[in-house]
Parts: sequence; structure tokens; C-alpha cells
Amino acid sequence: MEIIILPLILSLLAAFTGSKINKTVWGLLSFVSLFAMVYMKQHYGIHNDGVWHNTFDVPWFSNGIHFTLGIDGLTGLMILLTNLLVPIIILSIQTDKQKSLIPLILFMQAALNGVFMAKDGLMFYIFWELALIPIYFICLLYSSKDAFKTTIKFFIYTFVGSLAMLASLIYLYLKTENHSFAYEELLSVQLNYTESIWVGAGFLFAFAVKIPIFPFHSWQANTYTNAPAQGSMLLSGIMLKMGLYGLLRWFMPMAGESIAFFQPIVIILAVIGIIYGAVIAIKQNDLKRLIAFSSLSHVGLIAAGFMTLSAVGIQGGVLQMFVHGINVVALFYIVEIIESHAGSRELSQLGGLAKFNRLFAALYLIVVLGTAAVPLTNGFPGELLLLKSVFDYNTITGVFAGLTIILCAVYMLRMYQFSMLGEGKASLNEIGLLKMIPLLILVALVIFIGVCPQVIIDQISPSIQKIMLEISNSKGVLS
Amino acid sequence: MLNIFQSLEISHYIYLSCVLFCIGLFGVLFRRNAIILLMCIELMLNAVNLLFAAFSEYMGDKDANGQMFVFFIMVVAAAEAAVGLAILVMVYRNTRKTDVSFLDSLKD
Amino acid sequence: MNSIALILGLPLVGFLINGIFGKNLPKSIVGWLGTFTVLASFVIALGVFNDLRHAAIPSEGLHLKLFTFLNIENFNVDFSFTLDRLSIMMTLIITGIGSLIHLYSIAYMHEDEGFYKFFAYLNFFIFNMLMLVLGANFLMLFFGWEGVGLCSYLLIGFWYKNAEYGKAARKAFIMNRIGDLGLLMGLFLIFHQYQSLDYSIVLPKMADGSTSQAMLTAISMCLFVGAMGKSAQIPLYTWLPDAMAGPTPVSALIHAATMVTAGVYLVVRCEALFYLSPITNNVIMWVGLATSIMAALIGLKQNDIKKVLAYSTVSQLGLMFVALGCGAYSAAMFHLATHAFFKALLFLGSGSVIHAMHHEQDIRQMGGLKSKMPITYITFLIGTLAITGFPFLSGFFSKDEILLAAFEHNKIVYILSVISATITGLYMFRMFFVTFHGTYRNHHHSFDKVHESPWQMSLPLMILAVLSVLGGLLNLPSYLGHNVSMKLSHWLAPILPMAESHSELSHNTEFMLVGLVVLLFVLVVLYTRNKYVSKNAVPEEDALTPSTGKVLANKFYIDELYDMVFVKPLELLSALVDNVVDSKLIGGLISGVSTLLVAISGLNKKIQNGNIEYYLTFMVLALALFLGFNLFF
Amino acid sequence: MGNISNLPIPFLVLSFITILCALYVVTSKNPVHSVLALILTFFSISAHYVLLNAQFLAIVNLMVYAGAIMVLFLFVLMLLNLSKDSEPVKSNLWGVAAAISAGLLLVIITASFQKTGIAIMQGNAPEIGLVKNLGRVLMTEYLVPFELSGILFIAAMVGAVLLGKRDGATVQEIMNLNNDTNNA
Repeated sequence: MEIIILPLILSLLAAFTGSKINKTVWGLLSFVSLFAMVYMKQHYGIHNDGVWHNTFDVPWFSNGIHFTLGIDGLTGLMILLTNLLVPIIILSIQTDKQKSLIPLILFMQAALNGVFMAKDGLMFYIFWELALIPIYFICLLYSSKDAFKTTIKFFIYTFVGSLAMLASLIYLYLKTENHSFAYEELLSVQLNYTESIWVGAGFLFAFAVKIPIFPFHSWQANTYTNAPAQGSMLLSGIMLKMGLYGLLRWFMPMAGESIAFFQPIVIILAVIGIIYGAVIAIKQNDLKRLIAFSSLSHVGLIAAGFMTLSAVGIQGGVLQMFVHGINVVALFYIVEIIESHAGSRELSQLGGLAKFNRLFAALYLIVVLGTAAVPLTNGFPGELLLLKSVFDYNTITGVFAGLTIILCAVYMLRMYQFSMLGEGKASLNEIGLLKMIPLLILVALVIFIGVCPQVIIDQISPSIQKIMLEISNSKGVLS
Repeated sequence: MLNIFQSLEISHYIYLSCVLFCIGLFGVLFRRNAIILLMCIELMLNAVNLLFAAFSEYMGDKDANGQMFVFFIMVVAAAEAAVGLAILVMVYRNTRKTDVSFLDSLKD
Repeated sequence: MNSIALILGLPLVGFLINGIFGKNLPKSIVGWLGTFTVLASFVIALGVFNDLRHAAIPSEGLHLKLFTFLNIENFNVDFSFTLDRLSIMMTLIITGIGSLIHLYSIAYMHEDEGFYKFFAYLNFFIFNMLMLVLGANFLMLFFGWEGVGLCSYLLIGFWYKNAEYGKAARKAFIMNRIGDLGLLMGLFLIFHQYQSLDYSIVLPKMADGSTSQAMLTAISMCLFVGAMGKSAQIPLYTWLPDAMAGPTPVSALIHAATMVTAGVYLVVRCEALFYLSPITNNVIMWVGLATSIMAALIGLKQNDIKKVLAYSTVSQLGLMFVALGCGAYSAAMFHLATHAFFKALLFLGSGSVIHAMHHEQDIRQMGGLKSKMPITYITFLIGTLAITGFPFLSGFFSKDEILLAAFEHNKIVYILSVISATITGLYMFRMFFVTFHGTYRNHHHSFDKVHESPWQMSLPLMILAVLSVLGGLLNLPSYLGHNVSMKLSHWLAPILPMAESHSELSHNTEFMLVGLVVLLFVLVVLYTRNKYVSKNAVPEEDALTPSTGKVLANKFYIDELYDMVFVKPLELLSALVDNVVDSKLIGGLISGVSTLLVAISGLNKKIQNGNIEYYLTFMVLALALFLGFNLFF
Repeated sequence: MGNISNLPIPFLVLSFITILCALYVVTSKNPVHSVLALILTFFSISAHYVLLNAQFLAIVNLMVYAGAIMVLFLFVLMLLNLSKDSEPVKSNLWGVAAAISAGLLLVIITASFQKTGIAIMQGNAPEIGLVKNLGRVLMTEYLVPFELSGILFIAAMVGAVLLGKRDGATVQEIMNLNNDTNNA
């Protein structure tokens, strides 16, 4: 609860004080949530035993609807990601002109924390939609071009998806014995095969749009490209993880009865998405567009890994969710710096920036390598586990998914080459050290997770085992 | 006066009201002069008023609830007439017409 | 402290210090720090080598487990290292030659603004290469494998302002990545089959014959794809000549002596696996042979001094793979070692020449340098003699061993290998004579300005020259007597349980074969000397060469072919998918939904004509409909 | 449905007049005639009220409807000079469509009521419709709606004034205008 209230209060404060207070101060203030998280862990004495502990539970407007929040390893990792990235996103703001950006981002933080902690179906849905509101305004107000067209496309897309999820949730609710939206109650509903396919399809549609899984991705590239960098960071760094998280926490246990039906479909679509995104990324000129398609490629692999239902795939996927959040935010951060200091983010306009700032070039390179999953950077362990799981599921899909490590190297190195290396026409203004600090933090994480991924695996594995148990319970109903 | 009701059924008033109401409705649909339209609406309202009064008699309750409603309908009718005619006057001032089929700006 | 940790850790420390603080340190400290960390590793490795010689169980080595890298269900991989007889050999080569090349670089790179960066990268490379050979499981190998690929990328593109170099660097990295994918798939198969990636568990299981032939073949083919990428075999060899864009010490260290031999190391490490899959063995042999001959042919017509050496490297690597395919693992390792000596020597020698010629690499612009650069001349001569198989130099023994193994295995392979070896002589002497003999031909720099290199450069040349001469002592052929011969084979024998090399050839046959090779060598020397020294011929311009020569000079148009078959279609596909599939098809599908909605609303719009009468009529009808529905149903 | 001949004569006569006048309202081409016919209709409806023991209602109906509202209509008619028949005639098709729609609704509504069954009226006490009783109910039970309708009236009044005033003219201007005319 604390980490929902805190950002909300900050958001209100930020909205009222306007631009009187420096954005850096807000960035630092928003770190408070991170400490609140640690406090919560101490306060509630949560053990990492896989159980989704309630931290807050009051009845809401009806008997079956509770305002329930809970924490376990998986949720913990996700809110860690959220509360870690939001301050960095705020610090990445370059101008003072976008006045309502900070309140909106902080509001978003509250909603995102809610999504990851909600233990009640309706709460989940409400937070899910709540998160859409600030990002809608961020995109609408500060998009570089075609603001309305892109934003409305994105909004309607995700909104239709959410409605499908709501339908599924309500169906499950009606099926519960004492009409409750509580997670455990929804989980205990036993559906027959047909029902479960429909319910699953509802969930899946919502999550597939958010992730996005091919072919539901057509909102993504334009939104990422046109949105302000902070919007792109929020979308790709955290919001996208909502879809993956939902897939793991809600879709797979709830529709376990039909998971055998969805498994090959999702995996094949995801693998198509992997190659599809990578192939498109190869020729992109706009840096943000390039990252958008690379993101499509990477999350496809995560979704595929989840759907293999193997411990390796799911844990690797969760690890990769965390890692992808860090990498993609770092990439957008870099693009934002390049755009504001070199005046363009078109590869054809850039080049030769490395000679202006060696430190920046080095950090950029490490992030690029992390994204390209070079060993000892954070991209590698997750990708290794995911590829292994997909490979074990089916050799052919494994090989196709594996092409990502080649294609990713192709487009990431191209991106680095044409922006930083060569003679180049562009020049880079002086970058303040303060602006480098967030990037330094991210890069430190890139290397730390790359060397010791087990630290994170230890955090999540009890919860993952529990979720896998729930999936197999749910699956076992039919057999 | 009571004796006449010995043979009078509620249905007769219902039929009468219905006929009046539908005549009013026909007028609304058929006529194009906005003033006539408003008058037809008054006619329809009166049909309803009549029915309220009849039901008040029919129920035989001691509170005259039916008659109360007639008052309120009258209030609304009066207000409606006032505003409606004001709008009409303004429309006429701008367009020199009171023909409703001419007023089709709802299209856009 | 554990010696493995020291061997690995020192270059890492060097990398970190140079990488982080190098910018503010004086050049001398940076250079000597880089050199000494590697040298210290070498010294420690020597100590370990001594320990291993006296170890009780010859197949055992040292172990070091740092921490658990990943542990999910049964997927358990440790960050652990092992140092056995095979890896100590690789370690000695890497750190030994590595420290020489570091020393050399102090002088060679002295003028460069990225001096500290260069040393940081070099140290990082040494660290990764050591991780590759010291890793105790396949994943550690993969770490090093990708790590050296990364360093190779960084160092090829070291002069990052040149876009062409950047392109070459990317080409190298991506081609390596293709191989890496194969290796990764192999890793998955290995884990699938054996539920582990540790050498100590997997290798014995491979050897015990319980694995099906198909699985062995699949695994070995996957690993070989990885080896192809790293060791520049057909079809993934084209990156290596382009990699010469990097500074010359890099070419010597990474692209001649160490990294490119990682593929050989991998095959030798999984000796049991490869030994038991004859199909893969044959593939390896023929691929190696084809690579060897093709690269040698291309080398005949190259005029860039480093390109010649690059193709020579590819050719020699091909020869090593021929040996592996024939099952002569120790012969391959022997050639790996001697090749590391003389190829590093040649590259450093060429670097010395390039340094003297102010970064001129075209041999047509050189000539007559022997008087100006005596040390370089002599050491380069020794290197050339060693690689071409001058009797009793290192290359002579190692190449002969491979040829003998080929003779034993398959006569055709033998003949083709001899041809390849002969061509090696042709292009090496061509280059040597054109560079050092004849008359000086450069008109941009005066001959007087050509100078001998400083001692930091000539010292490594001399040491490597000595090694190139004496390298043969490692593994003298058995006909020279049992006491002195086959030391390397015996050393490696505990690591290679399957392939017990037992020569069935009589010494007479061996002598005859060796004699043949020596004869060919003499003919080659006479021919090239006649052509390039006596007649003072200079290679023609590319455009003037006759058609066959043109094909060779253009490297069989393989780059163009790849460009046409892979690069262009991929780019086309990318454009197609982006512009047609994504925007028109998928985007069209989505906007189709909205278009449909708009069409429906267009229909509705006709009803909504703004006329109240219509609305009223519809309202009344609808009311009647609802009431009627209520009435009748 | 009871036999028509059994019905009391006053009811029959009044109903006849009501319907006739109502028909004239919708069919007359001259708006002024329509207004007059509507007033007649209201009178007959008031008579019905008297029959139904709603004496006060009958009076109010006359005063509010026949008196106030219809006079307002007449004023507007005169103001806009619409007394002569200026209305464009609609096509017959419209007449048919309107008649069918209205007729259909009539049939259906009556059919609906048919289902509810027939009952003799119980009849109220005569004093129920008197002003004393009505006033008491209005001020106690229906106090809130009563006050609300007052608000509604004010709103309507303000609305009508706003709509009626000339475009663009502020209240001040209108008052100035009035002053001018007064002075003159």
C-alpha cells in the first residue's frame, strides 16, 4: 500500500508545485518508493517462500471484492523494477517545458505498483486501466508528431484488449462459489475445456496486445517513435512487463485447462515475432523505431519461454523481463541524450559521436552488448535460459528463435556503428555528469546481473515454483 | 354525480386518452410548423393529464396522488412552452422560418 | 591464492585499471602494466606447468569454483575453471605470445591516441581467451568464446573513425555469432542428452559409447559450426582477411596465434565426441582441406602484406582441421603451437615493416628492405622458412606430422594437402622476395627514412624467431628416436583417451614422404627466387592480371557472392517486411477493422440526416415495436 | 369493453367534442384556428376533470392552459405574423407515414391496456379534489418536488429571457435600450 500511496502523494505535490521545483529533485524524491519497498519487506516480515503474502486487505464495495495487495518474489522483482526505473525516467527529462510530465509519471508509478501487487481480479483490472490513463496523456500531450492518431490507436488497441480481459474475469467471478474476485477463488474455478479456451483467449488477447505478441504489435512502433522518450521508457520498460506478468500470473494459472491449446499457437507467434521484429530492425533509420522493433523481438522470446511451461523458461523469462526493462530504458535514455545533445536521432544524420565523449561511448557500448546478449552482460543469462527452454520444447522453433542472437548483433552493432563510429557529420554537446549517473547505475546493473544472475533467480524461484504448481493443478483438471 | 360512474369503466378514459395522445402524435409527425408542433405536444400532455385524473378517481385513494402529478406536468408543460417558444422566436428571427424540416443541422 | 584465479585475474585487473584510469595515466605505465599482468600470468602458468608434470594422475588438473552462475531445477552451471594438460598448453601459448605482443605494442602503438584503450582491450582479450581455455564447463567456454569475439570486434574496429574498419569489425562479430549460434545449439543438445555441461561429467559419458550415433553426430556438427566461425573455415572464413583492418599486433595475437585456434581447441577438448562421429570427422576433414587450398590459392594473388598472411592463416587452420578430421589430435595441437610461433613472428615482422613504411601495406610499394632492416629481415626469413617447411624448423615437423596422418588416412587428402603446402611456399616466398629483395619502389616515402624498429619491437621478433626454429622440439617425429620424440603427444595422451596415435607407417615410407616435401620446397624456392629476385618481377595491377589470376585476386568473388546471397536479400526482406508486410498487411488488417467501422457508421449517417421528423417517426415506430414485442411475447 | 350505449351521456358528448377539436387542431391549415380549437379541447378536458371529481384541477387547467399558455401561443403567432397559412404542405406520403405510425401506436397501446382487464371506478370522495386538500398534500408530501418545480420555473424563465434577447446584446445594452425608449 505504501508504495501506491507515496507516488500518488508525490504526484499531487508535483502537480501543484508545478515547475517551481527542479526536476532533479523529483527524480531523487521518487527514489523514496524504493526505500518504502525495503521498509515494507521489513515491516511485513515477508519470507521468500513462494506464498503471495497479503500486505493489505480491506473489503471494498461488495462482499466478494476486496482491496487486496500482496507481495511475493515475482511481484517483488516487478515492483523493484518499477520503482528503480521511474526515478531514472524522471531524471531523463531534458526540458522544463513538459510541465505535467512528472505528476503523470509518478501517477503511473502508483498504478504500475498496483498492477503488480493486486491480488484481486477487479483490482488488477482497475490498476491495469489506471496505468493507461497517464501514459495516454503523456503520449497525447508530448508526442512529437501525429499525437492524436498514434495515441488513439494505442489507446483503443489496449483498451479493447482490456475489455476482453474484463469479460474473462467476470466470467470467472460468476463461476466462483461465493462470487469473489479474490485470486485464490478465481484460481480454484474449474472450467471445462471450451469455457477455458474462451476465458484464456480473453486474457491472452489483453496481454498479447500489451506485450505485444505478433501480430498485435502494430500500435507499438509508431507509439514508441512518436511518444516522448519518457513515455517510450515507461511503455517498453515497465508497461510491457505488465503484459508478461499478466501472462504468467493470471493467464497461465487461470486458463490452465486450455494451456495445451494455446501453447503451440503462442510459441509460434512469438517466434515469428522474434524474427519479424529483428528483420525489420535491421534497416531502421530512426533510433527509437529501431529499439521498438528490437523490443518486439526480445519480448517475443520471453513470451515463448513462458509458454514452454518449463522452469528454465519461466525463470529465464522473468529474469529477462527485469533485464529487458533495464536495457530498453538505458537505450531510450541514450537516444534521448543523443537527440538532445546531437540534435537528431536519425542514423543517417549521426555518426562519429564516440570521439566527443569516451565515457558515454563506453556506456552505450555496454548497453548495446547487453541487449545483444553478450556473455557477462545481463542479456545473456536470460536469453540462454529462454533459448534453452524453447529449444527443448521444439528443436525447430529453438533454432529459429536462436537466430535472434545473430540478427540482434546485426542491428545493434549497426545502430552503434552509425551513431557513434565512423567520421560522421554530427557533433555531441557536453553532457553533464549528472546526466551520466542514471546511465552509470543502469550499466552497473547490466554487468552485475550478467555476472551473478543467480541472485535474481534465488529471489523469484519459490514464487515461480508455486505458480508452476498452480498451472499444473489447473492443467490436471482435465486429464 | 357519483351515479354516472356506476357504468363508467377506467378503460373508457384510457381509450379516450390514447386517442387524444395519438392525435397529438400524428400532429407532431405530420405538421412542419414548429408552433403547431408545440401545440400538439401540449395536446399529448393533456391526454396524459386526463389519464392521471381518471386513475386518481379509479384508485379511489385518499391522497389525490394522481391529481398531484397533473400539477407537476402542468408546471413542466408551462416551462416547456415558454422555453420552446423563446427558441422558436429566436430561430425565426435568424432564419425567417418556422419550418422544422428546414432545421437539419443535427446532421453534422 | 589459487593460481588459476591469478592467471585469470591479472589480465582482468590490467583491463580494469587501464580501462577505467588509463586515460589519466602516462603511456609508459599503461603499456608496462598491460605487459606485466600478462607476463605474470605466464610465469604463474609455468609454475603450474611444472606442478602438472609431476602430478600423480596425469589426466587430472587444478580446479577452481568461484560461484554458481545459474541454478534452476537441474540446470546447474557454475562459474568454475579447470587447468589440465590441454589448457595449460593453451594458457602458455596465450600468455607467452600475449606478453610478447604486449611488449611489441608498446612501441608499435606509441603514437596512437587510443593507447590505453588498446591495452585495455588486449588485456581483456587475454582474460577472455583464458576463460575460454580454462573453463570447466561448456558454458564457460562459450563465455570466453563470445568474449574473444567481442574483443576481436573492438580491436578490428579500433580505429573507429574509419567506417570501413567498422564494417569489417561488424562482419567479424556477426560471422562469429553465426558460429556461436551453432555452438549454443550444441550446448543445448549436450545438456539435453547429458543433463550437465561440466566437462568432468559430459566427456566421460560421451566416451562410454552410450550415446546414439545420430545424437553424437548432431552435437558434433553443431560444435563444428561454432568452430567454423571462430577458426575461419569455409563458409565462415571471409571475416578473417577483413579483420586485418585492426592494428597489426591484434592481427598477430588474435587473428593468427590464439583466438582463431579456439575451434581447434574445442575439437580437441571434445575429442571423444568427434572421434566417435565419423561423419563429422569426414566433414571436418574435407572442409579443412577445401579451406586450406582455397585460401592458399587466394593468397597467391594478394598484394597487401597482411592479407597474404591472413589467407595463409586460414590455409594453415584448414590444415589443422584436416589433421583433426584424420584423428591426429596431437598433430593438430602441435601445428597450432608452432603456427602460433611463426605466424605471430610473421605478423609482427610485417608490422615492423609497416611501421617502417609509415603504414604502407602494399608489397608492390616495398622492395629491397633487407639492407635497412636487418633484424626484421632475418626474423622474417626464419618465419617464412618455418611456415614453408624448411627442414628441421618447427613448421617442417608439425606440417609433416599432419601430412603423414593424412597419408595414413586417405591418399587423396594427402595429395591435396601437399599441394596446399606447396602453394604456401609459393605465396610466402613471393611476398618475402618482393618485400625484402629487389629495388625500392615507393615514391611517396624516401628510402632513407625507412628505419629499423625500436628494441621493444625487435626483441619479441627475436624471441619468436628462436621459438620458430626450436618449436619442433616439442614433438619430434618418432624416427628420430624414442627418447626425444613425441613429447607433446605423450603430454596430451591422458587428455585424449580415444585417439591413441600409433603410426603404422614404416620409417622408410615416412622418409620418402618427407623427402618429397623437401624436394617440392626446394623447387618452390628456386622458382620464386628466379621470378622475383633474378627477374625482379613485380606483381601486376589487379586489373591487368589474366582472368584466372583476376578470380584469385578477387578472392573467388566470395564476398560478392555472400553479399548477393545473404546480405542483400536480408536487407531487401527487411525493407519488404517493414514497408509492405508490416504497414500494409498487418497495419492494413488493423486499419481494415476501423475502415469497416467507418463504413458502417457511414450507413448509419444516412439515417441521421438531421431532420427531426425522421427521428420522431423512427422513435414512434421503435416505441410501437417495443410495446408490441412486450405485448405478444 | 362496455357497450357504448350504456355510457353516460355527458361523458360521450364531452369525449366527442374533445376528439373533434383535437382533430381540428392537427388538421387546420391556419395556426390561429388550431390555437382556438386547442383551447376548446382544453375546455372539454376541464369538463372531464369535473366529472372526475377534480374540481380544482379543472380550474387550474383552464387558467394555466387555456388562459396562459395558449395566449402565449397566440402572442407568438401574432408576433411572427404567422396567422395566415404559410406552412408548406407536406407530401401525402408523409401523411400516410405519420398516420400509420400514430395509428400503429394507438392500436398497440390500447391492445396493451386491454390486457390489464376492466374495472369499474371506485370513485373518490368529492372533497379530494378541492383546493384545501390538494394544498395540504402539496405542502407536506410533495414539498420537495414543489420547490424543485419552482427552480425549474426560474430556470425556464431565465432561459426564455436569454433566448429571447437579441444576439450579442448584453443585459446592460438592453436596459439602455429600454431607457432610451422610455426617455423618448
